[in-house]
Amino acid sequence: MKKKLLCVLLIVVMLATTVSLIACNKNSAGEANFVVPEGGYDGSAVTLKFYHTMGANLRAVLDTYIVEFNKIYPNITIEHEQVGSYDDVRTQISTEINVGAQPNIAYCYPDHVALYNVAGAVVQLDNLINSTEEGIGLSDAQKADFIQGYYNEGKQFGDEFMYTMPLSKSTEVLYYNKTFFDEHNLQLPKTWAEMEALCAQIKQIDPDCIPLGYDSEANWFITMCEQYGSPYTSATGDHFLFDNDTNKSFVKMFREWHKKGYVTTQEIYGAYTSGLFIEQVDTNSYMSIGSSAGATHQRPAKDETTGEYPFEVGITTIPQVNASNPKVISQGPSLCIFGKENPQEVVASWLFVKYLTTTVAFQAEFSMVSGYVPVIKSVGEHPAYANFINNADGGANIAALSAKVCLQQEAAYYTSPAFNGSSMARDEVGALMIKCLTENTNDVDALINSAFADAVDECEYNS
Amino acid sequence: MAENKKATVIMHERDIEKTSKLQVVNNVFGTFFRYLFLIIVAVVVLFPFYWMIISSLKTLAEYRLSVPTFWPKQVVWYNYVEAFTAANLGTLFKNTVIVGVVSTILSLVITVLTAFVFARLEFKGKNALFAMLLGTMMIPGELFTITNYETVFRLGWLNTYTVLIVPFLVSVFYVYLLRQSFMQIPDSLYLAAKVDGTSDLKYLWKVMIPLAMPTIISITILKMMGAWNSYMWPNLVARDADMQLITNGLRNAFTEATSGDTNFPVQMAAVALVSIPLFLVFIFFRKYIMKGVSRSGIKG
Amino acid sequence: MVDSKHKWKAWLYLSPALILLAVFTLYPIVNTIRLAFMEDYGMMKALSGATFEFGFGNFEKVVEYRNFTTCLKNTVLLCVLTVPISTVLALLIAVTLNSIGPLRRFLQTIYFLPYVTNSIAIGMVFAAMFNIVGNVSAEPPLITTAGIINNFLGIFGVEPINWINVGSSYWANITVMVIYIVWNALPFKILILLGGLQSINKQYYDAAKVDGTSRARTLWKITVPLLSPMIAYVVITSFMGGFKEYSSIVGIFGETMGPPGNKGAMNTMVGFIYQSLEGQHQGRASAASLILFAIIMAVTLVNLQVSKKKVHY
Amino acid sequence: MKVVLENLTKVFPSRNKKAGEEVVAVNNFSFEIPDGKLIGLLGPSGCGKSTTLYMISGLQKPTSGKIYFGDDDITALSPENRGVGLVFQNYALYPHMTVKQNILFPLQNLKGEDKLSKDDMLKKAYEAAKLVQIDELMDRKPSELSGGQQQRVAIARALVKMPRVLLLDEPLSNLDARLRLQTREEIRRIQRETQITTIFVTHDQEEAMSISDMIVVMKLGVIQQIGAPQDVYDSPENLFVAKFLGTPPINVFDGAIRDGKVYIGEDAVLDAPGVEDQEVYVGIRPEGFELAEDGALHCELRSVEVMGRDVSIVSANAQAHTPVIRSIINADNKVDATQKEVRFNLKAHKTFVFAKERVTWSMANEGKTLYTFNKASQTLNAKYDGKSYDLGVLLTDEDIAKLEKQAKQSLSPVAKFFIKQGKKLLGAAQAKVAPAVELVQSLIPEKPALTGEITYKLAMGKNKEGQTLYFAGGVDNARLCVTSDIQKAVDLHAELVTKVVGEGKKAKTVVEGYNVYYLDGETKVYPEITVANGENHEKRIFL
Repeated sequence: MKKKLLCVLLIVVMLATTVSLIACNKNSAGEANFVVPEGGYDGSAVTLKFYHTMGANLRAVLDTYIVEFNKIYPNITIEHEQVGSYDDVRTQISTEINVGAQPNIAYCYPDHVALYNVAGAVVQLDNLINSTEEGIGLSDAQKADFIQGYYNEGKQFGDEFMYTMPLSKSTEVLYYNKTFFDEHNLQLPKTWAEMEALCAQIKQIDPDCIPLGYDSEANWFITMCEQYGSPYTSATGDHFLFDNDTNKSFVKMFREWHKKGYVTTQEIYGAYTSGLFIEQVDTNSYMSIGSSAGATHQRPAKDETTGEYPFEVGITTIPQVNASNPKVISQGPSLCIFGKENPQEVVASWLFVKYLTTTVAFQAEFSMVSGYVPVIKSVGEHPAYANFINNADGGANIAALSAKVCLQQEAAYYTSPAFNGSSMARDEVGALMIKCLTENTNDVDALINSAFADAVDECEYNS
Repeated sequence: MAENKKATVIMHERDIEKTSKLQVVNNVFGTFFRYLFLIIVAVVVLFPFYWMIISSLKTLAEYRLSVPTFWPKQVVWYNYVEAFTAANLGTLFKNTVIVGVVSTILSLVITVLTAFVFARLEFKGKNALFAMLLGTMMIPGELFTITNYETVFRLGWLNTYTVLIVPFLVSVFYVYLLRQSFMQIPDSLYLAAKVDGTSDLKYLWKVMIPLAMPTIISITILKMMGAWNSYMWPNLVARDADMQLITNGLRNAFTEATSGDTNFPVQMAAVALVSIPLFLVFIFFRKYIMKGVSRSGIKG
Repeated sequence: MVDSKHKWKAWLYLSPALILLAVFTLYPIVNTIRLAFMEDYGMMKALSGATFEFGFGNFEKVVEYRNFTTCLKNTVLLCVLTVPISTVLALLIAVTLNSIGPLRRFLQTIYFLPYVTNSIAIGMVFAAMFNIVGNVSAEPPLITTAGIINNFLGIFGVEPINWINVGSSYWANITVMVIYIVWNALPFKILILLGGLQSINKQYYDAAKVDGTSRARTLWKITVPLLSPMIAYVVITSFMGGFKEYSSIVGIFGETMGPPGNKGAMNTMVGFIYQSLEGQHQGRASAASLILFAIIMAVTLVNLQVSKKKVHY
Repeated sequence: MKVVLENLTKVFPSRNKKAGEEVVAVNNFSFEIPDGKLIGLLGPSGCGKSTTLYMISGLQKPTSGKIYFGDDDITALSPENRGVGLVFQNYALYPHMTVKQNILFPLQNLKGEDKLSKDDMLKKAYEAAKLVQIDELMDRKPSELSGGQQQRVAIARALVKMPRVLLLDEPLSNLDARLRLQTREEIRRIQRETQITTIFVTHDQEEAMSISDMIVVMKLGVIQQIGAPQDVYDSPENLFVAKFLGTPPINVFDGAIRDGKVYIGEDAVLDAPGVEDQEVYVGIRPEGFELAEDGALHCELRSVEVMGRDVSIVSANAQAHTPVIRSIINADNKVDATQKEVRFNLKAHKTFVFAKERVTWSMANEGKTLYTFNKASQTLNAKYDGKSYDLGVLLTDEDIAKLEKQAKQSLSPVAKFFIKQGKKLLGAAQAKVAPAVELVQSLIPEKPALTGEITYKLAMGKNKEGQTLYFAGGVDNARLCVTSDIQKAVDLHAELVTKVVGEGKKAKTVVEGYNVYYLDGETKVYPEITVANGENHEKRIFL
């Protein structure tokens, strides 16, 4: 009898475990509309978790400045961790949000924040920025010091609230083979029209070349939308607006370029376009549009015997539709803060974010190591950074040169709207671009029309 | 056949010399083509491994060239140094060994008990239950991850050894393997033990386990290898630096300082480092693994 | 089978396994079923307090997907192609390996290498081997390098084939996937089949030899039937695995699940499930995985039925 | 088809690679099997009988020697070209095929000019099935058959293509006693009907004797005796054969020949006129005893077992090798079971005398004996250049110590080391006999197949002339050195140890040429050293 009871008991325990697990499926994320507690940070001991993607050399910089930060706030412990790539950060956090185990601070891209915000997990920063509590808010001078395009990225979520702070940024720049350009007396293209003429010219000099390589198809499409002023996406209402005639026409134009052999992209080429640019083989490109942060990849390897670079790299801004109203994409990580039950954790997180984004020395050093550009203007006056920029050249100091070019176009930065599904739109227009440029057809318009329609369909289904 | 006549031989006489020669030719060709086939397969199999090794010896710049090189222009070892120094090897090894050993032992105990029940004991619904267990192998496991994450979080297990050990202790596959092995032990042994008044557990310990040893050893090795190689789950639930396992610690996407892209040469170096012990284990225990697989006989 | 009077004991011994399975396998399954019937369920949405209606909406959504048939077709096609090819190849390799003397252990160890080689590395090398670098879609096309496979085929006068690049054909893509999946599946199958071969009594082969059985006939009439339980096991489990094909496609084509410009052309059911999870459509993903489960279940039942007839025990 | 085996030898490499030993399974085997006869290969397990069978089938290749079918040398042919049928011990029936498919299988393999039509195949298959009386079971699977039926199917499968030679490996061992009797008659009948030369292997002497036209008794790869079963039983050539045949087994006594009479203990049991005096073994078949009040052989009566026609008397004798001796006499003889003593006369044709003094081993080169070891006298004798040297002498611990002292003063460090090792060996063995003898004994293991490791020994001894001799060598028989020059012995030992043991190489590498170091330190290479071994020297002495 006892044994039977035991048996029954076991089954009951098992069932109970299962049922209880199903039952308690409720959980609350942090409050979005954060209210700064009275008195701001009370000095209590808190431990903050910070997810990022920094490599070892950047982590070293970060560690140095955490020490500095702790001199001001000794009770705030920062535990930071490299969580693989940007995608890994997003996957990890979106899983953790489900149970409220998300970190305090994280590297983010706008679409990540849009995703986290579906659960309302990201803290609105407006109350913190505007707080009058001691040491909390940003002063007007501090606000003004931010490069406006970068700062405004934090407000691209369709509700005019501020969700992220920029940490370090990059954009796309045009790398060109300066040696070749000088040799053939070629002019740098300011507009896409000039670019077309230039490509034709280069093709005549070197018929086996592909004059221009564009690293990212998606960036290309989005930037063109921005330059033409035609709709791409919207954070509110109907999200996917890119199926329009302007966009179709530039896609059609680039298709012709591609068919003529003027241009290729990373996916179309089947390898890094930077590789095509720097390699000294039968096929070459003489221009390459890519991230300003990847400048070292756009520099050819030194000749083993002479120890010199085979050619000099020049860097300039990307071509524009309208040279007087330039638009270049803004990329690079921002920081967001997650809601927590203890408001002191949120305030402390903010203090750390504020420290990283507004400290000149940190911004300068971080930028020099990473190849990204700082987000505050005053870094330019930092002696080390000024020195760094002054020594820019197309060889050993190419990172500085690229930074210098970025800094020159502060006003041109744009960001596209972020919402849950914005990364999907990005993927789709990238694929669309490749398809429309390459697919063989007799009826180009029909191809383009259906590709656009399919892309919108796919976006809408998946969002 | 009363007349005792000699039966007629069906096979015709062979021309002995010709046949012998033909035999030799056949043998030589047969051997040649067999080796040729096996060596071609071996080359195909080895190629990605080779690729992994040479990639780990390339500079990042060379790796990114559009025309891939089949031998590094410049052999560099710093990728290994970086993979090595980026991780806290001592802790990683300690954690991996603890998790590997404990989970293997517990898993063995559970697997043995479960397989024993399914192989020897009789109760209502046994077959249905076993079929159900096998059925779980059919479900795409990807969906379990989030639910299981929730579960272990609620149990407060995040960043503990428990979370690395407990959730995957039961492997239906191993239960299945071992059950097959147990089933091949004759029933008469069990009956004899029962007559002698031997308890089930004693019988299990004294008779079945020794007889099924090859399978148990191969399960042990496979489980250990699994612990060494597991990535997805530990990566999700044990992120604390002092809780990470070797694969996570070494593989955790080595990113380039600038673009944030994965630095593949370093990652390849890390992957190679992680693979070496596994490979050694296979070389040393190949005999047991083979034995276990063949003995278990995987029959319906 | 031996009857045990102490049935409670059976349950006692089973309890650790059952409790763990209940919590970490059964419960997730139950949860999956629950979510599959909550229309348009998304986990993030649920966190923000949204409620969901009960119904078949998720299933409808799955079936309505414009690429649903593509996913289904790819899944089935890859499975139907790779399982027989890899099994036959593994069998041939195992039999050949079993028939040689010197180098046997060495080769066997080599064949196991893919088992410990990381899948990232393998996918990357396959992509690199088939990759054409160049502007293949420009007029005239411009090829920087046609990749090792095309270069090898070039020796025999074959024009470079566009395997996985922009504008590559569906069947070229399928071919690459089949080669990759088969390659990936070989080590385990060779291991299992070799194990099986070694447990076959050598006397059967001696008997066949005395009777002058040719190699092919020995393989087909003796080895295959005697190995049939192993083969059935391998086939059934690889069908189960084959329907869950996903990571191998990511390995070759990346998250776009297709060649550049043809996103999703190689997408599979599990690919669709991942895509839905990424888009925070956990309900839809659950529905899709139930559909997939039903398919696998049906195929497995058919497999079992066939093997009952064909397999000699 | 006549089958001739000529100097057939099969050597297996040792399983233990490190030991590198080789196992001689069949040693220099020659005999002729007449056409159409049923031959039994008989011997204890491990005697090489199955190996012989497999060599005839072609599944195993002989190391040396030739096999003829008729006048054709078929040694190089592979099995399928020999036209043999083989029945395996476990039958090896294909479990997935029906009986019919199993029997058809060999026919379906025939190619070219041998190829049969489908109808012919079926006809042949049914003929074969009928022959073994299983034509009713054609559609069953082997698992649905009894052991005896499976055996018949296996025979049918082997017979179906009418082989030139039929081979059966332990055909009855998997059957129960009743079936065994029945099946062996069946085999006899089938062989008679088909007239196919049939060779079968068994370890059961009764089985072999009951149905064979001729039996071949084997031991350790060497033929002991060949002949018709009754002849072999009635006239065994050595003690092994005598002991191996017959149930109940032969009774063996220690005995002696003195003054033309055979003695067991003090009992003169038989006349042996003209035979040299010597220690002998006396073997008496159970039926060789005659109860007699005044019988010559005195035994202590233990019990009397009545078995109907016969009476079995169990008694004991101090000289017997077994605790009891068993004699079977006609039941007409009344035995008083209460008596303490029983006396027998012996039947001369049932009593065999075997030489006792035996050479346990000898080592010869080109027919000339080099060394002989006599187990009975525990002496080792070396012969060269027509001279004989007795080598085995007791060596005391004192002697060894003295030798060592001498050695230490004059030897190189290497030699000292090995002397020390040699002492250790001696100490461990607690040798009473001279180490030389012990050494040589260890060189020739009785069952070379079973010793897993090679031991290389270095030892010292003294011959009768008082000359000190040194021994070095290994059990692989590759090298043996008996020399008065200690440096030679030490060098060889060192060479063996470092080359073979030290570097883990196979012993094979040092087998090139058989170096024998002579007593005077001179080295000669003998290409062919044969080692004769074992009890087959316990030859019968014909009275």
